[in-house]
Amino acid sequence: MQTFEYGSVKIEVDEDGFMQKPEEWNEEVAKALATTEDVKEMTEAHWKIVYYLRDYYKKYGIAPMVRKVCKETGFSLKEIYDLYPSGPAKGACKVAGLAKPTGCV
Amino acid sequence: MQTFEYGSVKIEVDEDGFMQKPEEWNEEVAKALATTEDVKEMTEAHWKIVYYLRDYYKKYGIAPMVRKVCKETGFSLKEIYDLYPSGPAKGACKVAGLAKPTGCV
Amino acid sequence: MPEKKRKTPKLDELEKGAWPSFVKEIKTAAEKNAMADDLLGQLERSYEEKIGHWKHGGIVGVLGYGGGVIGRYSDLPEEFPNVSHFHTMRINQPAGWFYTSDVLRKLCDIWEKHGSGLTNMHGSTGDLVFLGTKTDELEPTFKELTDLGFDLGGSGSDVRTPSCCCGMARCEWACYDTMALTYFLTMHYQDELHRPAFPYKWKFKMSGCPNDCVAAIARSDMSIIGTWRDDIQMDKAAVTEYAKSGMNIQKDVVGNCPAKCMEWDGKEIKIDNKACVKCMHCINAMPKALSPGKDRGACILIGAKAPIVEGALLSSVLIPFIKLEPPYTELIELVGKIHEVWSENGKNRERVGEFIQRVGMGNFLEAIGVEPIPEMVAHPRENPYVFYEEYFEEEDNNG
Amino acid sequence: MPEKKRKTPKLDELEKGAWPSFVKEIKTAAEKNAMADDLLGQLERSYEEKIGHWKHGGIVGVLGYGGGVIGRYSDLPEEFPNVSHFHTMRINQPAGWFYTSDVLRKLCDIWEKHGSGLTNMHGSTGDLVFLGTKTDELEPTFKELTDLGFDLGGSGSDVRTPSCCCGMARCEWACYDTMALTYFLTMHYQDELHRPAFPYKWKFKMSGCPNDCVAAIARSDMSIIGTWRDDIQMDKAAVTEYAKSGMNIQKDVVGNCPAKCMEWDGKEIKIDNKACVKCMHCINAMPKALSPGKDRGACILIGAKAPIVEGALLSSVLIPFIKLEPPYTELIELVGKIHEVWSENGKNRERVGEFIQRVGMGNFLEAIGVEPIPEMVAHPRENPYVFYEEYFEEEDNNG
Amino acid sequence: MAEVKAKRKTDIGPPHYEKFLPLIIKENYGKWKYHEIVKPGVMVTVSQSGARLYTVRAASPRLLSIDKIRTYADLADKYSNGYLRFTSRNNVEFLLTDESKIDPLIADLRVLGHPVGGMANSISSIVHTQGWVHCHSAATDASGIVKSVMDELVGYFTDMKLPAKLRIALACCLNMCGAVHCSDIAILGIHRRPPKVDRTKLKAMCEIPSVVSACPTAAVRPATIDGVPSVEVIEERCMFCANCYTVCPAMHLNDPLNDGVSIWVGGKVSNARSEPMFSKLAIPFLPNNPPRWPEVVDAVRNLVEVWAKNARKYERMGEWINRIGWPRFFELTGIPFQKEHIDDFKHAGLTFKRSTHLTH
Amino acid sequence: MAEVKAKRKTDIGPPHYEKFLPLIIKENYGKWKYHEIVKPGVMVTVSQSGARLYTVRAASPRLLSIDKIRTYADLADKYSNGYLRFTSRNNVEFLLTDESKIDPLIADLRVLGHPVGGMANSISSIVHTQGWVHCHSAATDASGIVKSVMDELVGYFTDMKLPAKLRIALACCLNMCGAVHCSDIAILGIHRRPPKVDRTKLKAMCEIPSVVSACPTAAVRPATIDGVPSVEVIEERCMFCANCYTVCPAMHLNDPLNDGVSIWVGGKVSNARSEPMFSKLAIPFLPNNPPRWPEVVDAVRNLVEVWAKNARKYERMGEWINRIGWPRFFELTGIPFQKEHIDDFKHAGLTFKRSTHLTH
Ligand code: SRM
Ligand code: SRM
Ligand code: SRM
Ligand code: SRM
Ligand code: SF4
Ligand code: SF4
Ligand code: SF4
Ligand code: SF4
Ligand code: SF4
Ligand code: SF4
Ligand code: SF4
Ligand code: SF4
Repeated sequence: MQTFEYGSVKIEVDEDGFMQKPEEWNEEVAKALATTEDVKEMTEAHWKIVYYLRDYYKKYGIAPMVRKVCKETGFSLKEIYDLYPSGPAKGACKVAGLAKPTGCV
Repeated sequence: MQTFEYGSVKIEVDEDGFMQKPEEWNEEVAKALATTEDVKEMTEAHWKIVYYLRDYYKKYGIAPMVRKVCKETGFSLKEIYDLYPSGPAKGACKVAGLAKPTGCV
Repeated sequence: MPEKKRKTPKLDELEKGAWPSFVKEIKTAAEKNAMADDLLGQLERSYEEKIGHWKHGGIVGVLGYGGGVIGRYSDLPEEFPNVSHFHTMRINQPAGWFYTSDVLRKLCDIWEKHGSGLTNMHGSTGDLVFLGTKTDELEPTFKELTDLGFDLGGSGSDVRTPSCCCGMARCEWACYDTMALTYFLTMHYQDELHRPAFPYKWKFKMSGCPNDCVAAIARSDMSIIGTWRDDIQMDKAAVTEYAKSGMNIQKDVVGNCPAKCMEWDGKEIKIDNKACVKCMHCINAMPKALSPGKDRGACILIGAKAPIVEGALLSSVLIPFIKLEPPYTELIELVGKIHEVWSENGKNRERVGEFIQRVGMGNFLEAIGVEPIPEMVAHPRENPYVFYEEYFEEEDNNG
Repeated sequence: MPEKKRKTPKLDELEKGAWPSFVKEIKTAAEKNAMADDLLGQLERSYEEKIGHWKHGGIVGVLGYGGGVIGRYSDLPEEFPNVSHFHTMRINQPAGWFYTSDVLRKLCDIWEKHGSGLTNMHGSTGDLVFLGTKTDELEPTFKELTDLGFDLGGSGSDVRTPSCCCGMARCEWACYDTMALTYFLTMHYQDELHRPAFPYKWKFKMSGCPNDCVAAIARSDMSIIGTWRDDIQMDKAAVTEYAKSGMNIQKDVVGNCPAKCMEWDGKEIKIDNKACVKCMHCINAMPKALSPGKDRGACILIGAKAPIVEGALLSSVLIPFIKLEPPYTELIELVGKIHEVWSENGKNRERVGEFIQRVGMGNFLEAIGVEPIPEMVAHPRENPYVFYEEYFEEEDNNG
Repeated sequence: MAEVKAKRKTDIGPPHYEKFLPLIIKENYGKWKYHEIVKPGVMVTVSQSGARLYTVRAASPRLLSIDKIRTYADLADKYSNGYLRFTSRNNVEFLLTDESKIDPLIADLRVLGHPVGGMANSISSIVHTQGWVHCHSAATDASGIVKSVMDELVGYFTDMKLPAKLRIALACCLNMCGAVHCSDIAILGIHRRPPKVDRTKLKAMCEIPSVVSACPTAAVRPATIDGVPSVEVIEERCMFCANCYTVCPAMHLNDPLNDGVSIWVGGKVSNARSEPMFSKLAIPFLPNNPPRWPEVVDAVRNLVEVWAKNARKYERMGEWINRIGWPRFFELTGIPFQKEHIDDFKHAGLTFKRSTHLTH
Repeated sequence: MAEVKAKRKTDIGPPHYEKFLPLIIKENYGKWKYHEIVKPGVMVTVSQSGARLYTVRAASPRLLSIDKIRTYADLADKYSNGYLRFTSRNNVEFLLTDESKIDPLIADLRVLGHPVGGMANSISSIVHTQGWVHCHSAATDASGIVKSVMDELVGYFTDMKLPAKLRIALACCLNMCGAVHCSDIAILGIHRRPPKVDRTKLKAMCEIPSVVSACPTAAVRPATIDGVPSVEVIEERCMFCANCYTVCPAMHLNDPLNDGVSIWVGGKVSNARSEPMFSKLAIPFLPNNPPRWPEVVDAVRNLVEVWAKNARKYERMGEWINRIGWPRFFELTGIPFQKEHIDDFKHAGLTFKRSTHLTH
């Protein structure tokens, strides 16, 4: 287990930098994590995705499929990669404080 | 729809003599129906089977399999046929006021 | 007796043509029998309306039996009162469907008195079917039948009437005595046949050789099919005869051998009997020259059924080879174990073939105490999903 | 760099023997590379303990891509710190796995600098696998790779790196240009390859003829296998040569034809080409005498996959024959429709082959706009359970 | 009642078959050596002892009046010492010892309208079921179609010129009484409309849990309708198997507008050459068109003719199709291939063409 | 970062293959006429133009150090103008135009310890996967078994005396990376112990609904343990597929006491003669016995030898078994048949022997 510190934020993360205690998530944490994913600023668009992911996860207990994220947020896949250069799974889910997506690699 | 009358009992039955309104069942009805199935007297043994069938039916909404009837009542198949000469399905179920067994013929 | 003839313009069409007409049969019966006449009327109606007019099910029978009669009621009883009841009685046929003129006439007399005068010779399971009578007639008919030495067959969740090919009575290929076994099983399981107590029906069918002339493998829960273990018997002179008569032995006999275990050099047939799969083809093609070996017996297969509801099944090999001679102890013990396991664990309306698939053949074999052998499978599993039942614990270090 | 050599008694055993030793490879790399050395250590540990020492998963990558890197962390990072990170990079191989010494050396140089110095030539999907590096090295390696003209391959729920047999580059039987198509598809689907957005992975594999030298039918969601429509080409003189050289044409060639459509009269081979199923056997056996016809193209099959989780599947025929030439419009449109229907309706982690089984091939075909034809089935249905979608209502009397 | 009961005989089983065997069979039981088909419908079975048993096989409609049975008995008395039998395909067989009586018997049978044949490479009688004559489940009639088809094919019964045996079977509903699922040609009655639930009667007539669990596709769900416990049917899920109806009379499947006939091909039972095979769907639907079902008759005749013309000697329908492939089968028979042909039940995936073995 | 990003090239795909083709291939691309196997591992492909391309195929362990790759490059420079390729089974091939260089190349390869062969009726390299070298799922190692087995079978690689090609593949877990499910002989790592749930970490690491739905047998159920949402495993239902582990790191399957190897036979991929076939279970379990897995090596050698001795020319393993039947296969190989061989998964019923085609 590693500790990630940024500004006032101090959280436990795994090797990939995913939060270990999702209940500690807040917007500050999100901003802090965003710095590790090549996101310079958390714009409205960034938050939209983050909150979509969090809502979905709360409701279903799983992360949505990528196609669903695009459909529901209105962003194309390209736009999502522009917002989160390491992609929806590694980038956006991490910032949103979700469990690390496993499944298919 | 036919009507079956015996003593004070007057109930609706189908062609095979099965009750059409099972909610009207009572011991009098049972005794009346028993006369049609070559049962001369409703002994304790007869009632045991009737009540086992009714309880099972109430609980599961279906009639029990024959093997189960034997096991749970302690009567052998032969004994059941002695008690109800037309057998568990036609004889006992009818007297017990169950829906007509369909299934496999 | 009907006063004047019914009008049955549709059915009349089926009196034409070279094939024997069932309509003629019904009409013949209808001349003397009101049930048959009302059947004609109701059937004509079905032909007009393109729909049957029988109500669902019906549960009638004779005393002390749970099966043997199929209850049937018309849904147009006012119009066709004589078929308002129209139950069939399944009469257990003599093994192999052999009769004398004498006994047939006596059966006819009974049915003339008590029923529609119509029959099926025979039903698909093998019974002699008395087609249509009233509830009140069941007991009297039954009495006369038993007096004549006949009994009812199966229906419902019981042992169904066993049936078999003519076997040794008339066929040179019978590898065991199908009729004797059929008679034996029918008598042995009288109780199970008349008093349904299984999860569902159980059918036995006996064929004397792999030609399977009663379609046992397709429609019986236990299919007993004759076969042999040693070399095919060959009459070389007869082979030569066939060759001379113009038979293309290479193409038509050897070329069709599924085991590719035959050779023909223009003079002699050579068979690698170890590889032969006892398919019967070469024997069928040259009955005078070839015949099954001398070490004869049967293969026991299990689980055939029609498609309802998980899809049709063919029986599959349970015992590749067994000698079948009275008192058939081994067979009866095997069947007993199967009935026990299936009755105890089968679901309602679950045929044994479906049961085996649900619990797994391996578990089923374990339960009935039969060793698994490769003869039972077309091929071993293709998927890697083995249910291992035990594992080593960490403590258990000598694993 | 390790000071003194590790003790790896178990692995040392695998340096013995005539087959080239992967342990030697790791040791060679370990001489100069600490990652390789710790790999050796951890592997020896696995050999002692009979268990792997890698943690589950890991999600790392390069910017802008969702796939191409498999994250991997040791579960013994204290003991083997140099493999605490040990990610593999999947480098998209050149179609057909052709290289020059020059480009190989440049690839080695990159990996010497940034990784373990160990590779797989190649991974089972076809990628050139760079085996093991740290998170920090991913971007720099990627930059150098792209500078050399290489790119990452697929991983995750994306188009996986397409691969193919050498086809026209070196094989006389190639019925279409496998390498050209592979290159085309790889370039066409760059976005889908690098940014996973499907329900699950999608693999393309291209074989030039039914010999299927990349096992396309067994392990690709879309298997494109060359075949032909016209007559097998025959060089009669060469046939005679083969016969003279002692080949048993009757037994070994004709006798193995699955369509039973060949005849050999001792002089000439006759083929009933209408019946030939293009299995390749006769051509394989007599490459100088026989070859595929001139009207060449490919058969497109769909849906192969490994067993997880509903059991393995082989691909099945979707388009029996298609001409495959640039710009491959028809193919691309077809794939587009399939991707759309599958992406829209597939469940998470549902391969297209499983998807088709779940929704029914008939419905799938309707959705992608392809007519059902008998070539798509081994045989029509055996069960009577047809889902008719419409029925007539009583009012609708002209039914 | 008690009186009757005292006298009742039960569980006596059928009479022993030996009572009905002619002497020649008793003497040669299990000792037969070979047989020969003498001519259509006539076979001689020769014993090791040299004894010769002649079998004459005649068509029977299976549905027989007692009058006809008495006629059979008379014929048996006249020609075969009173001995006769029926076959597993419901033909009647007379067991003769006197060769000279064969032709007179055949002549009598001809007059009676019962063709002699059905042996060797012929079409034997159609195994069939009850249909509208007796069954509540029937999606079509049985006897009427059988009669119509056999009127058309009778020439193949009285002759032996086919490549192999051809077995036709008919079942009037998916229960498939009889082995239609393994026939060279199977004629199968089918429903195509989901059950109409008789709500008012359901509760009294049926066990709701049984109805629900009877449905293989979970199309039947418990539902309370107007306060009464009942069931509802999700129509898209229904594949018309009628299993719900079997356990519950209130689930009506029979429907004149939508019921009809499907045709199946290529099954077999014997182990000769190839292993037993299921029949496969050839024609998904033909209308019920009584009294003579011309569409069904045409379809069956076409199948028989195309097979007869193209199959090799000894090739049963299914063996022939396996050699030429299904695409060619559909081409030769002119039957259009449709979505319905493609399996979508449990093992569907295994029926897809998983190779490139194709003719083009 | 921004700077780096500006310069980043992405989505360029692999280099075009033409860059790596020798001139002779460019000139004769698509114009090859026939090929001939000259000797083990050496093939000549002849063009319509008469041009002759020589391929020399050498074994490779697939797991290659950059040093070895550089050595390959050197050899290519020396013998094949710098051109080489790898095959779909991970062998390395040198593409020569000068026939006289074949033998010197072979000599150099021999010194290097890379046998030449793998063509025609031989055993080629074993397709395999990561094992303990890189994968988290591995129930066994890959490279170690491959090395041990090929040390034993190398003679079949350098020779061409087998009845047909024999393809061996190995996968270290049921995910079956590589086409092991369609191999003549497949070596497959298997788990035999249900997952041990890491309760404390599960919630943080996994999506509970995904874990539950991942299990094909519904052995995984949501459960709250000590107040924490988690899952439990019904052990009797588990068939060790590890799909739950794939989606959730907290479901540990790897287990030194119970993991091991199973052996499968008779699969094939090509359409030559017979259609492609899946491999079938031959040996349910052999222990993990590193470093040389003697039990596995013996089992594979036995299979190869029995097949080599009994199969007819052109008969792949599966084709041979289909001819002789599985009972005979088990008899000849001496492998005991057990309960585990009998399928009990979805299509189990279809794998039972549904005929009397048996040898006795
Ligand atoms: C009379 C007969 C058809 C005939 O005309 O020959 C027949 C008639 C019926 N069969 Fe049957 N079956 C008859 C032989 C068969 C056979 C063939 C056989 O036994 O060799 C089969 C296929 C083999 C098998 O058992 O699977 C057969 C498979 C069914 C099924 C489907 C069973 C299954 O497991 O798939 C049902 C439905 C059921 O049991 O609920 C069924 C149900 C019925 C019922 C009782 C209708 C029902 O839904 O309850 C039919 C009564 C018709 C009537 O009113 O007379 N019948 N039934 C056959 C019995 C005559 C006799 O005793 O000789
Ligand atoms: C590296 C490679 C094995 C190798 O050593 O060659 C590989 C390695 C993994 N495969 Fe694979 N697969 C590799 C080719 C395959 C193939 C063969 C192919 O692509 O031709 C298959 C069978 C074909 C197929 O796709 O079905 C294959 C079927 C799987 C599966 C089962 C998928 C299924 O639908 O049944 C999984 C499990 C999953 O996806 O969750 C899987 C999952 C994995 C994972 C990612 C482990 C996991 O559970 O997440 C492995 C990572 C190992 C590691 O640490 O490096 N791998 N995997 C292959 C990719 C190298 C490359 O890019 O060239
Ligand atoms: C009489 C009967 C048995 C009985 O006890 O009733 C019988 C009797 C004979 N069968 Fe049969 N088979 C009889 C039903 C069957 C059946 C069952 C069925 O049709 O439902 C089959 C399985 C059919 C199938 O595979 O679908 C059957 C498959 C055979 C075969 C294998 C044919 C094949 O090539 O597949 C033979 C061998 C032959 O004909 O060469 C055979 C051969 C024979 C022989 C030659 C046996 C003999 O030596 O006596 C008998 C006369 C044959 C003939 O009719 O050409 N019998 N035979 C049945 C007559 C039915 C009828 O009236 O037509
Ligand atoms: C180089 C390679 C393709 C490539 O682009 O990499 C290749 C090349 C050739 N294959 Fe292959 N096959 C190659 C993998 C395969 C595979 C895939 C596999 O093994 O994973 C198959 C399918 C195997 C299977 O069915 O399981 C394959 C099935 C064949 C066959 C059919 C063999 C059979 O009878 O089933 C032939 C025809 C023949 O050998 O007669 C064939 C024939 C050939 C020929 C003769 C084609 C030609 O004219 O050039 C090539 C040389 C054959 C040889 O090695 O004996 N090739 N060939 C692959 C070499 C792999 C290796 O290093 O050993
Ligand atoms: S099954 Fe065999 S023994 Fe019985 S009648 Fe048919 S051919 Fe003769
Ligand atoms: S019985 Fe069948 S398998 Fe045996 S030799 Fe004759 S044709 Fe071949
Ligand atoms: S698949 Fe066909 S075209 Fe491709 S290399 Fe193999 S034999 Fe040649
Ligand atoms: S390619 Fe195959 S099917 Fe066609 S003729 Fe040659 S061997 Fe026969
Ligand atoms: S097939 Fe169906 S309709 Fe016909 S008799 Fe059997 S159950 Fe009745
Ligand atoms: S007919 Fe069959 S599928 Fe339709 S509702 Fe009834 S049981 Fe279900
Ligand atoms: S087969 Fe299993 S253990 Fe081996 S590399 Fe693939 S996923 Fe990993
Ligand atoms: S290993 Fe497979 S069967 Fe066992 S619990 Fe996990 S998912 Fe279920």
